[in-house]
Amino acid sequence: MSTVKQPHAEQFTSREQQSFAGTFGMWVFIASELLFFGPLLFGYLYLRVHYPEASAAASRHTDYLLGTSNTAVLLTSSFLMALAGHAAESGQRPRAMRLLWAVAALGFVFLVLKGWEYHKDFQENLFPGPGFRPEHGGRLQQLPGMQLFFILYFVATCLHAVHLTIGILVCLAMAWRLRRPPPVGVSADAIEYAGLYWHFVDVVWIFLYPLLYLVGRAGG
Amino acid sequence: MTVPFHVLPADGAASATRLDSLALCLLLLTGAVALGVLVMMIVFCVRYRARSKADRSHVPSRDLPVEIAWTAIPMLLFLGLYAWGAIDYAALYRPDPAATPVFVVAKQWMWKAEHRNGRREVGQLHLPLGRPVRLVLTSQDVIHSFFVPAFRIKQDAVPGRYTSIGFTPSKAGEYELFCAEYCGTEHAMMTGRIVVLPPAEYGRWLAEGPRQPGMAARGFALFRQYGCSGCHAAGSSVHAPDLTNLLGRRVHLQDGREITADEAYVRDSIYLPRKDVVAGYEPIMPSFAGQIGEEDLLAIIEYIRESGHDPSTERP
Amino acid sequence: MTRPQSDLSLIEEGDTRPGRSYLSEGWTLGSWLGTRDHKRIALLYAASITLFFFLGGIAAALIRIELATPQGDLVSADTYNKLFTAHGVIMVWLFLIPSIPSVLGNFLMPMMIGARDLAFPRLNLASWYLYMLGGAIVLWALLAGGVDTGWTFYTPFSTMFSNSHVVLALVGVLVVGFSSILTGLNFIVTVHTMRAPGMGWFRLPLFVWANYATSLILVLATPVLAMTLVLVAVERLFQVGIFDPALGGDPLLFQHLFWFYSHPAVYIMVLPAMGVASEIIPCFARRPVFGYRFMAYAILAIGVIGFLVWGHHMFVSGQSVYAGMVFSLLSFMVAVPSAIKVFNWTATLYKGRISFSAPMLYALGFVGLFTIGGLTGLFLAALALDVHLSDTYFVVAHFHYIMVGGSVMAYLGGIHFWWPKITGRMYSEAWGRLAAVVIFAGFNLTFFPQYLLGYAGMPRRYHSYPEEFQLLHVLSSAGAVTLAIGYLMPLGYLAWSLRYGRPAPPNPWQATGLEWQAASPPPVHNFAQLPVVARGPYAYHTD
Amino acid sequence: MEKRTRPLVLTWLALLVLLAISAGTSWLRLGWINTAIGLAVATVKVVLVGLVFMRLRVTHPLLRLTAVAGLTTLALLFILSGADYATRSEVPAPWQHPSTVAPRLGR
Repeated sequence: MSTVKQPHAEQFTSREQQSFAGTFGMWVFIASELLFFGPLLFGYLYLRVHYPEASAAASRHTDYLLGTSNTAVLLTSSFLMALAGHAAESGQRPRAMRLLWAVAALGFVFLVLKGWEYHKDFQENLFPGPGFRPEHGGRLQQLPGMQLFFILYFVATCLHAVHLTIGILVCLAMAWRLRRPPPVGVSADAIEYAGLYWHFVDVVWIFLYPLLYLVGRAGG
Repeated sequence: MTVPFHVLPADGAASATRLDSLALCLLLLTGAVALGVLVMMIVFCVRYRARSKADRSHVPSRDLPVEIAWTAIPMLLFLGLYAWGAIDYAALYRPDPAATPVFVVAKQWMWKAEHRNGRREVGQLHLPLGRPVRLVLTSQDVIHSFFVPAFRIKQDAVPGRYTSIGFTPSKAGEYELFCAEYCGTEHAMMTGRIVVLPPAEYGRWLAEGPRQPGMAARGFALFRQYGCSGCHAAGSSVHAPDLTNLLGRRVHLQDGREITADEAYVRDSIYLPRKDVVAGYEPIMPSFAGQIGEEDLLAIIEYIRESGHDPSTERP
Repeated sequence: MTRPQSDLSLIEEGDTRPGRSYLSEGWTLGSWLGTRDHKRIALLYAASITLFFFLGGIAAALIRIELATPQGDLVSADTYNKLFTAHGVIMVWLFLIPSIPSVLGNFLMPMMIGARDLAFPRLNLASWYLYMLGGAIVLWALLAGGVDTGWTFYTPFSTMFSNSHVVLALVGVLVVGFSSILTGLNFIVTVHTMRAPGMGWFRLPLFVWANYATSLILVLATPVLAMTLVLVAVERLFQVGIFDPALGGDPLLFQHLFWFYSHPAVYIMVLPAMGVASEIIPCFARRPVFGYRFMAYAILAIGVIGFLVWGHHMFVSGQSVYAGMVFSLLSFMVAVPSAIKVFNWTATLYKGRISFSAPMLYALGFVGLFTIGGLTGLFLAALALDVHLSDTYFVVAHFHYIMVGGSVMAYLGGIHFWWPKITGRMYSEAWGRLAAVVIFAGFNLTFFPQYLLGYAGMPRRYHSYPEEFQLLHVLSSAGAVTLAIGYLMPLGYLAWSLRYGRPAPPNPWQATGLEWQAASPPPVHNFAQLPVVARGPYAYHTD
Repeated sequence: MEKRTRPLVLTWLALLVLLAISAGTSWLRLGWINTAIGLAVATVKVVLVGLVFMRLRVTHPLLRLTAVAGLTTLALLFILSGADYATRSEVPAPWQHPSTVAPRLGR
C-alpha cells in the first residue's frame, strides 16, 4: 500500500474495506467469466469424443507457428503486467506506466498476429459455412467434424480477442491516468484489478492453445 | 360440451394402470402433506390470532429432533418414490426381443409410420392388441415428441438419431396421438390416431393395404442396388464382415471397445464407416452419407434384421 | 437492540445529515437516471419491471382468451406461438429474475446488513441500464414481428427452421443476462465485505441469505446461458452448427447447456421469495422464525443442489436412461430443503400472536401455493410419471404455482410490507387484504384446472385443442380474468397512496430488522451512524 | 534482479519452458497422450499464473474459495452432462446430407 492515507468512497468505512471489496469483486467476475467459456469447452469435449479424427485433421489446419508465438507473447505480457502491479504498489508510477504501455503493445502484437492468422484462415476457406472447403486432407466424411472444430475455434478465439481488446483499452487508460498521483490519477488498486483481468485472459488462452493448435500435430 | 371429459385418460397400455397407481400413491402422500400443512396453518392462525388468550409460554425457537425428523422422513419417502418411478421408467426403455418394431418418422407437421412388412401409414398407427411393441422414432427436421396419453408414454423424436420406447397395448380401440414438443406453426395440428386391433384383425389389416414390397424385401433390393452385397455377401472376394443376424449382436471393435449392434450402429456404419471399425477388418468401406436416404436406410436395416430369421416363420 | 457508534471520522459531514430522505434529493430526470443510490435504482427497477409485467400479462391474457374455445379462432397459429414466446421471455427474463432481487434486494440488502450502499453503486446503475437496453432489444424483436421459438429456444428449430427474429431476441436476453451477473456480483461482494460491526453470518436476516444464494446462482449459471445463446446465434447467422444434427451437432447438447442455467434460474426466482416470506411471517406472528439455522442451511442447500438437477427437463428427450435416474434422484433431494422451509414457516405460527395484515395474507398465500407447486414437482421428478406428464399442462400448472403463486405472491407481499419504508406512505389496508384474497382465488382458479388438463393429456403450447378439454380451459380463462383484476388492484391503490396515503412512521409493523431503524423513507446514506449489531434477527416477543 | 520481482521473473521463465514442452511434445506421435500432456502443461501454467501473478499464494482465503467455486461449477457442468454422454446407448448419428432432404418440404 502506498504511504499516503487515501480517501475512500462514501459507502465504505475504510480504504482497506474498499480495496478488498474491489479485489473480491474482480475475482467473482473472473469466476463468472470462467463459466462463460464453459459451453465452449464442453462443446469441444463433445467434438473430440464424437469426431476424434476430424478434430485432429482440423487442428492440423491451424497455424502452429503463429499460435505458439502468440502464446509466448501473451505469457510475456502477463509477466510485464505482474511487474507493473508491483511497481504501482511500491509507488514507482513512471515505471508502472512504462510497463503498462509495454503490456498494451504486446496485446496489440497478439491481435495483429491473430488477425493475420484469420486472414490466412479465410484464404484457405476454413471459415465455417457454405464456403467451408479446407485444402489438402479432410476426407468427405470428416467435413462436419472439421467444420464444428472451426466453429469452436472461431467463436473461442474471437471471444478471447474481444476480451483482450478490452484489456488493452483498460491498460492504455490506466497508463494514461498514471501520469498524475492517486486522488486524481489511478490508484494501485485499479492496476491490481486490471492485472487480474489481464491474467485471466491469459489463462483462457493457455487452455485454448493446446486444445486448438496442438491436436494431432504429429499426423493421424 | 359434447365430449365428456375424463381426468384419467383411458388406459390403453399394460403400463398405464401401474403408472396411475404410482400417481395415486403420490397424490395421497402429497395430498396428506399439503392437507397437514394447511390444517396446521389454519389451526395456528385461529388459535394464536392476535386477540386470542391462548397459552404462549415456552415458545420454541428451534427443536433439533423435530427438524431432523422432518428432514429425514421426507427423504426416506422420496427415496421410495424415486425407486418406483425409476424402475417403471427403465422398463419402458429395456428392449424386449419379442417386441414388434414399428418405425415412426416425424416431420413438420405429420407422423409417418412404417410396419415391418412395408405397410405405411400417415397420421395414424395400427397396433396389435396384447403384443409388446417397440417404437423406433426419428425426425426429419426438428424435435417432435410422440405422446399417447392413453398409453402414458411420450418420447421425443430427435433428428439425426433413433430413440425408442416400448409398451404393450392392452385394450382395443382408438386413441389420440399428440406431438408434445413444440415444433413450429402447426404444432397443435400435428396429431394422429392410434388404432389398437386384436391380433387377427391386425394381421388382416397388415396384409391388405397398398401392395408394395415388404420393408425387408425392399431393403434387400437396395442392399444390391447400392453395391453392399458386392463385399458383404458370403463368398465375396473382399474381406468384409458378414451381416447375417447382426442386429442385437455384441461386436468387438478394432480399438478394443465392444458395443451392441443396434439400429444406430448400423446407420453409423453406413454413413460413417470409419467410426466403429470391427476388429479384424480393414477400414475400406466408403461412406454412403448423402447417397442413401433415411427411409431407404430403415429398409436396409430391416433387411439385415430379417436376414437372421427364417422368413417363413417370422411373418405375422 | 442496536446502539449507535461514532467511528465515522473518515466520512464527510455533508453525507450523514440525518433526516433528508432519498426521495427529497431532487426530482429532476438527471437525479434519477444518474443516481447511484441503491434505493433510487431499486425504484427505477420497480417501475421498469412493472411495465414489463403488464406487457407479459397482456400476452397471457390473449393466450387465455384464445384458449377459451377449442378452435384456434382469435389469433392465427403463428401469432399464438409468438404470444406464448413473448409471454415466456418477458416474464422470465424481464420480470421474474430481476423482480425481488433487483427491487427489494437492491433497496433492502444494504439496510439490512447495516451498510450505506452496495459495494459498487456505479456498477449497480450500469446493471439497470444494461437491463433496460436488453429489455428494449427484446421489445424491438417482439415489435419487429415477434419470435416463435418458445422461451426455451430449442434447437434445431430456433437455428434452422424458425423464420422469426430469433437472433435479436437472443441478443436482448444476453444483455439482460449480463445485467443479472453484475447485480449478483454486487450483492455477493456487499454481503461479504460490508456487514455492520457485529453482523455475523448467523445474524443475517433470511432475506439476505436468500439473496446471497440467488446471487451465487446468477453469477455462476448465467454466463453459461450467455455463451449458449451466442452459439445459437452463430449457428443461425452462419448456417453452421454444433447443436444441429444436420451438421454433425447434437440438439441435446443445447438442452444440457440451456437447462444448466434455466433450472437454477427457477431458484433465482423462488429463493428471494422464500426470503421475503421469512421476513413477513415472523413479524406478523410476533415470534422468531422457527429453526433459523436450518432455514439458512436449507437456502444454501437449495442453491447448491439446484445446480445438479437440470436433467429432469430431459427425461423423454433421448437422454441416457442412467443420466435420467441420477437427475431424478437429485431432484427428489432438492425437495427436502424446500419441505424443511415449509414446515418451519408453519411452525413459526405456533404460539405466535398472529395478525392478518395484507403482507401476511400474501405471505401465507405464498406458503400455500408454493407447497402445492413444490409437491406437484415430485410427480414430475418421478421418472415414469414424467414420461406421461412432461410437456403437458401439468408442467405449466406446476411452474406457474412456483413462479407466479410463489414468486409473484411473495413479491407483492414484500412490496406491501416495505411500502411504508420505501415511500413513506401507508396504503389502504382493506384494499390490500381484498387484493390478496382476489389474487389467491383467481390464481387457483386459473392454474388448478391445468393440473387436471395435464394429467388428462393436454399438451402445452397448443393453439387449438380437442373439445373434451374445453370445460377446464374455460375455468382457467375465467380465473385469468379474476387474476388480472387482482393484479390491477394494487397498481391502483398503491399509486393512490403515493399521494393520499397517510405518512408512515419509521416502523409501522414493529419489525426488528435494521432497515426499520432508519426513517421512512430512509435518508440518503441509510444510517446517520452505522449500527452495531448485538443479536440475531427476529427478536420478536409475543407479549 | 530485484528481490521482490524475482519470483515473477522465475515464473515467466518457467512458463516459457512449459510452453516449449507442450509445443515440442505435440510433434511426438503419442495419440491421446498428446492432449493429456497439453492439458497437464496448461494446468501447471495456469496454477503458476494464478498463484504468482494473480497472487493467490498470499491472498485472502475468500479469493481462493471464489476461484475454486468457479472451477467446481464448471466441473458440475462437465460431470453431469458427461454422465449423459458416457451412458447414452444410442449415440447420436450424423444426419443425412442436407441435399438429400429439403427440410421444409420433406419427400
